[in-house]
Amino acid sequence: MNAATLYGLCSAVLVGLGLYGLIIHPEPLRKILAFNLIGGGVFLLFGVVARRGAAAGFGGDPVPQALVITGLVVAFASTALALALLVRLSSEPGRANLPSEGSGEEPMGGGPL
Amino acid sequence: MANFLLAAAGFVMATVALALVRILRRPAAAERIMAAQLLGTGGIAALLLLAEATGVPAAVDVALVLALLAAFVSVAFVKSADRPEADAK
Amino acid sequence: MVFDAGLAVLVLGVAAWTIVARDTFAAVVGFIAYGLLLALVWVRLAAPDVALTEAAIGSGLTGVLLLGASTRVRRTKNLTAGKEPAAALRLAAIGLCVMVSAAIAVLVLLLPEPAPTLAAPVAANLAATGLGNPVTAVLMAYRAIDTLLEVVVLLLALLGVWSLAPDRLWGGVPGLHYRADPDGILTFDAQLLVPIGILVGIHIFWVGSVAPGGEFQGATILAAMWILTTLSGLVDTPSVSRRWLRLLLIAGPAVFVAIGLAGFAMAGAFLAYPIEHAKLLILIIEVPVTLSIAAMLALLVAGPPERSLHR
Amino acid sequence: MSLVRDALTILAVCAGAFFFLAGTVGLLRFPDALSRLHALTKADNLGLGLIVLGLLLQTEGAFPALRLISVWLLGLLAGATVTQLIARAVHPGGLHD
Repeated sequence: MNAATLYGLCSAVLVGLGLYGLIIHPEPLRKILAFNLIGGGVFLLFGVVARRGAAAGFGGDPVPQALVITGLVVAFASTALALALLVRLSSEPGRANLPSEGSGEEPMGGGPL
Repeated sequence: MANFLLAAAGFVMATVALALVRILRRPAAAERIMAAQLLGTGGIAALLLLAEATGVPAAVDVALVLALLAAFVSVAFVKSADRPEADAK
Repeated sequence: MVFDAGLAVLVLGVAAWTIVARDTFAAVVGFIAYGLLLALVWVRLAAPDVALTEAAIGSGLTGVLLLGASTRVRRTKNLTAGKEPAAALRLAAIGLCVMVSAAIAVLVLLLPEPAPTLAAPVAANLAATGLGNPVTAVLMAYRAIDTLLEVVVLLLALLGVWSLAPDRLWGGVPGLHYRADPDGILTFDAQLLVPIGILVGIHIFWVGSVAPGGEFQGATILAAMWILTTLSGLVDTPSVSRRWLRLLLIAGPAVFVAIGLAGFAMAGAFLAYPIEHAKLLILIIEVPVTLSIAAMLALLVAGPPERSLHR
Repeated sequence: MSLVRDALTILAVCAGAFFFLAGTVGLLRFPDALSRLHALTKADNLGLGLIVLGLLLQTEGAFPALRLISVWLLGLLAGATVTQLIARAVHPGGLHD
């Protein structure tokens, strides 16, 4: 077994761990963390594929590596959006009822506009 | 030489990991950031050793970025623990 | 090999900690450590470009984002008050996850030999781009459309974050205002670190054409330095309705699309570069794109507007 | 000449690794947060510094050497900031967490 296979197995366990956290944790922030953990595992799998494709004097196949760089940035953007939603949601006190007057404060996640 | 440097990198990471295991269990947030700082320094040292051992000079750049962001993350930590109230005038 | 095994165990240990930790803040610290260790793994997998991105975005910026969010969600009392899952659900989840892990592990062990690779075609066409770093060549030439769409995704995410502002703060100033303490360590830190950081960011961006590095990594460092100046209270975040800010955000994608369209005239396809000017055109795209990405990343961390425009 | 240089590198890196070990032992054994902080800074300042010193002996050219030294200086700055901030956080009258 070489190092690439070792990290491949590591990424398999990471995806499993992250998936478990995603299912089990009731808190949204922990779900976001777990989701990022899965992301790390998937990116690592790409890294393993890239490493195995080492050829032409490169240490790894540059195409999956470039994909991972793109993926990391997009993962950051979606995490930022998810966290902003979460913070906004948690700053709304008691969302069980609709606002009494139409003073601009729309209910979060309300019905169709 | 390469094997020695790789072994040194492994040793540094092992000692740091040992500290991490004990510290992460302690309750205070400050201690946790201490552990993260120790891991950061250990990671920087390991990266520098790896760069020389495996002949990947770019790993020094990774260490440079880590060192730069270590200070940044710690500042953000203290700021998040001590957030001033919003002055929404 | 022993080093790799130890590193893999460490990564798994930190990941498990992130899942099982009781305290959310502890889990966030665990996640930052996870990103840091993954950067080491990327170096071991001969992907220093990815290692740089992971260290900068995966560990650094995401860490700051999570730290801020974790304290704010905790402070406003937990909104879920969700119940702990039942034992049966827990067991079923463990079973499912073990199966998923096992399936991926089997796939890893059954990967085709010899591994398919695109390294040879990249190497064969590298000279045509005038670049020395194959990963940058893939990002900027062969798969430039992906990179363009990625910048658009960042912009859309930023619009999404901004649109979370309450109506009365629409177009206001994101984040909180931090007061500068002229004798404090933070002011000292920012004054010393920011110039060095900007230099390092430009260095990482510039070497990207020939060595590991590039626009995303450089932009992240620039973004981190911008956030540092606002955290230390030296500079306040601009309001999101400022015209120069919007121009800065749109400059990168606009130049990218413009040169892409010019590709029809110059080389007969969208985002095609004529060979003799390939490197120059890539550079003309990269500089504004880097600045735009830096601004987008910093504003994504700053969050939706929280202060009104009229102070 | 290169033998002497290699020997010096090994010596410096070993000393650096020793300080990382010392930092860990201190972090585990010392009774209160402030003295643990004191142990941590040893690993930061000396351990990393000695390893950089050892690696400097192996590098040629001004630019790689400058890069190594700047990594160390940035590490020092990060360590100094964290130490200050944490000391204030654990000190009564400072931040509580």
